[in-house]
Amino acid sequence: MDSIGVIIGFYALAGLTVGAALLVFLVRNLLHAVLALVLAFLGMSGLFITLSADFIAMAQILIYAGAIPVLLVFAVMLTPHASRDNANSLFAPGGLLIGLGFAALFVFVAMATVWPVLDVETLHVQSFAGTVRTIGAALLGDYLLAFELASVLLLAAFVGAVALVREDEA
Amino acid sequence: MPSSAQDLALTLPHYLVVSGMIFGIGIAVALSKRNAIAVLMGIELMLNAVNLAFLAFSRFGSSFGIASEGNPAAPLAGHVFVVFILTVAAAEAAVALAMAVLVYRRRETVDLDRINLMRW
Amino acid sequence: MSAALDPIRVRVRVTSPRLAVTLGIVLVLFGAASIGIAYVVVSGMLDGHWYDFRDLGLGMAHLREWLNEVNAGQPAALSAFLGDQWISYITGALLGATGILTFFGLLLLILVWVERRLIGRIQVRKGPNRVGPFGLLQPVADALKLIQKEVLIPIGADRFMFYLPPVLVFIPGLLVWAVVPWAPNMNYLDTNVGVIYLIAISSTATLAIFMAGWASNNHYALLGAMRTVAMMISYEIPLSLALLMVVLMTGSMQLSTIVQWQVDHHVWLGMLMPLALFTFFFSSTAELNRTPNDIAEAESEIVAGFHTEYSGMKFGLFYAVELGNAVAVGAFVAAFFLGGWSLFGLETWIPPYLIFAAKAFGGYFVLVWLRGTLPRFRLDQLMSFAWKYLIPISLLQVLLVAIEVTAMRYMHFPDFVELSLVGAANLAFTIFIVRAWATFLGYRPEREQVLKPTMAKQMGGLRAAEEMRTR
Amino acid sequence: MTTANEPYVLNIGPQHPSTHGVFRLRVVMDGERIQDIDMVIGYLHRSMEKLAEERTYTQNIPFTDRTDYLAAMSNNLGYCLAAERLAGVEVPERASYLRVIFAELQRIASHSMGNGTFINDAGAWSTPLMYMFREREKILDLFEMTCGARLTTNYMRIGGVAFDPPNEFYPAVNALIDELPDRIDEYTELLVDNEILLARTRNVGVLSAADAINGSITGPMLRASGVPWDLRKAEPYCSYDRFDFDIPVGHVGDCYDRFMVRLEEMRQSVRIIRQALEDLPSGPHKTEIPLALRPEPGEAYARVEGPRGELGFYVVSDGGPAPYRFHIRAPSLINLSLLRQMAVGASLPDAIVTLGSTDIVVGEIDR
Repeated sequence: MDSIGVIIGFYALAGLTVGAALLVFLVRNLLHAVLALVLAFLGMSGLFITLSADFIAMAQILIYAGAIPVLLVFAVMLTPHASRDNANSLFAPGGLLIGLGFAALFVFVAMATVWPVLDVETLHVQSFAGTVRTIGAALLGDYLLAFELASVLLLAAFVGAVALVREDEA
Repeated sequence: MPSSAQDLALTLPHYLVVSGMIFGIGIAVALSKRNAIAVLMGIELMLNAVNLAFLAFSRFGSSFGIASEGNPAAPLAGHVFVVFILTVAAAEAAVALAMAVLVYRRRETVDLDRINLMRW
Repeated sequence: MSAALDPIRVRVRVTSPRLAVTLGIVLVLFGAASIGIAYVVVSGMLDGHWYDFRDLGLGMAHLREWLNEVNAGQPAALSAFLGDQWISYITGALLGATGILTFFGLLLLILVWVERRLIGRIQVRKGPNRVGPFGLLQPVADALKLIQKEVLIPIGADRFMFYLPPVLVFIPGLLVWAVVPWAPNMNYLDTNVGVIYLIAISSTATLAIFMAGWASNNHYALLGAMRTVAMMISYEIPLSLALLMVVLMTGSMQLSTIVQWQVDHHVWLGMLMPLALFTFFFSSTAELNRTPNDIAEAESEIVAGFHTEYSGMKFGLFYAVELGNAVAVGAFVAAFFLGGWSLFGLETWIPPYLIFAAKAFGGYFVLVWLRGTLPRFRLDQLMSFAWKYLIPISLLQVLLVAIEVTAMRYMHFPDFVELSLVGAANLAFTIFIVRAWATFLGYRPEREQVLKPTMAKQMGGLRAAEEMRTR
Repeated sequence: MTTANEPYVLNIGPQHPSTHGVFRLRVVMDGERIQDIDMVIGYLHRSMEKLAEERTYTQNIPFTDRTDYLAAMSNNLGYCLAAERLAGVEVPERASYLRVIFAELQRIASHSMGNGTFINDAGAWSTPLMYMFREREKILDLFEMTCGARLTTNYMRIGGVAFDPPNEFYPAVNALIDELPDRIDEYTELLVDNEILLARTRNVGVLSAADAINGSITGPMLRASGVPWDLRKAEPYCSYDRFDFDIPVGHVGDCYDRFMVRLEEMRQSVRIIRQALEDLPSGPHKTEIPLALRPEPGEAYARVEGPRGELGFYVVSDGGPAPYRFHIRAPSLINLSLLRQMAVGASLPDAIVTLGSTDIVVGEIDR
């Protein structure tokens, strides 16, 4: 059972997230769009907290509000003034339609399907108090291979990014 | 008019609807923006929507099983997936932005309509 | 030329008898009050009561109990919607938030004065001493002045983005105080992801600073913002690694547990892991833009860095956040590495939050001291220090700590022996790795003799210069 | 990272914390690297050299205070030497010694200021500056008790000095020169072995001996580049040939050497002052000269080793009461001229430190 605070929080955060995501689409200035994106990410991490995913929420803030926007802004800074707008391409109407279609589809599926959910009592009993320890154990237990692969992927991305933007030694 | 907080309680569809809407917006951004960086932002939004769906399933879904003595992480499988998505997203952002910078340096534009040569 | 002209030797002499009498009375009263308080504490009259000032959390607990009773008496229709404990939730949250806000506000007011006085003392001058007694009202005067000033907006600045950063910077500066463990029962937000919360929240300030620099439409501001971002991103890694060592050792990301671990083991983590302490502190100076890492607002190079164009209270907010964050760093150093609110058993007599505050301000004092003493690094030196030295060395140290923790799980020596071994191993490792790494990367201070000027007796020109050089 | 953009021009000054006055640098940057530097001077131009042509020889002395306002005594001395050479005025022995004492005190004060602001430019938040101000303050007190002014002293006269120092001057100056070596040791301890300072200043802004000579660099900058050249020894004026002192000479010619040479010169100045005070002869402190001095037509050039380098005064007389032509060879201006060579290719902080190490005074550059 949720307390009223969580319910209010959910609706506020959902509104904030969706609104900010819409702003990403609508705003004309690319840097403003980045800001709206950060706002959407922060709202999203709030939604994660309402799902008792405290660790993921913090990781979300760390990566999506701390690291990626800075990368984005840097990339924006390195491009000239002229291309710093958030203009739509020729595919805009089509893209919008496809986006709307997907959203409608997902919403319909979400509403219409009978999901195999836990009953209320189990939800209440199932404690999500300390996810960190469990996630850590799972990462180094059942998901060890994926974990190692992810670390290799990160290393590859790191090296790749450095190699890509390196100046050619003349 | 609901009679108690019970009737207002959040359920899986609540989260899935939000997730679906954000995914749709992400697709729209990714498909219709001209700037490569904006496209990347759309992709990040989509990834986030997926994260939300994963976590919601992890919280409400019964398919994962419930936490037991032998397998305390069972309902947290969604969390683990999100951790990997976050990792991939970070890696992807780094490489994609490096590529955007590289493209700009070679072609003096990050306008995707004009990057159509398939070669530098 | 006399002593009166010499600014150093001027001392305030208490000559007025009235002042002496007043001082005497104050001293006597202070002594009497201290003896009274000590008696009340020792006699155990306070134990367990809500007015036990050694544990403000106890008062909160009593308050919460009482509020729960109030809750129980409310109409059923209301509690069906709002839950059983909404009154105590809301009251607790509001009280805590008010406490933090008040503390932060007062802290900033005092810090402006403290910092200027301390720097003044370090710089053999007096510091502000005109406004109010001992210049204590100087921050108020400063604030009034700042509020009155015109807020300038540069031509071509992005107005929206220009207005936002001072506020955005303030939010993380305030939020980090939520997880500070003041005393055993005094944590506003005792989340079990406290450490990662801290890292996550402090990383969001980067974007705000970047916005400030970019929106100002000023070359200095942009340079400062670029420097800040480069530095903050680089130094977040060693900072996180240092905290990772703490988490590995204590097995928890909850700040209260980390402090409790140090209390239980009668040790400060800073003693066990000096390298982590150094890394955390040094990285924090970089994150804070304080000397010796204040390159982001290096006033001799780029005027004021990212907040060059901010005037009035907007500048005031940046300045205040900087000061507040400096104390926050002191507080986190105290919590992670200096035993938090514990002082080897003395915390039963002295209120723990006072011990904690003393440690936090001790850390802050070190920051001020550094600021008054050291020159500034260059950007490339700082970056290479982070990437070539701090990060690899910290990684190795993390590995060592992990091995130690695993070993401790399988050994069953007494705590004291185990921790002494760990501390000795870490210290030895630190000394060894720092020397080895420095040698490996080509830094040999003992070989690079610093040449003092030679004394020439004879005049000469270029030929003489060449002769002297070859000699 | 190069992007094909317009050059990133940073306009340092005329109002900037580390330009030491109103002086402007137009810096073309590539990231943190400096690609080009354009020095813009003239913001403090007061046309002293032209003004001096309208005033008598004695009236010109206060002008010289205001060129290099951190070393008024040295400027007074240089000008008076030139005017004396032009008019053929003899200077009493005591006046010569007093001039040496005050010029060296001024050198200590000026080097304190120069080194303090230099460390300030390197980022130490005013602390060394304040420490060095402490000693400078005492020297300025000595000036005040002797001639009533602290900064613009107007103390030297054509034919001697304006006043004999009062009796309380001697114990004060003796106490000061006893104290100063300890103070200089203190700075050495505080700063010289500081790793950060070493990292910031060593091999930064290097000027080779040949470049320094070709660029007419003089003073501590020249000596820091390794050339043992000091006018006090090379062409002794006043009574410098009677004192025993050494010339500190640097090894590399970087900012650190300049700093160290200045610090050592302060020690040597203390030595000179001590010797001069010991042998201070009695007698008149001034030769009386006519109020409106009218030298024979001709020209004279006198140069002294000022705190910043060779400070030359060129005076031409046409027989009238005012100089026909008056020119100052300002060491700040000439030392500054190689800043571009030293700073291009370096990073911005290095350029600022290099500028600080040249120890310029804008009042002297612009005159």
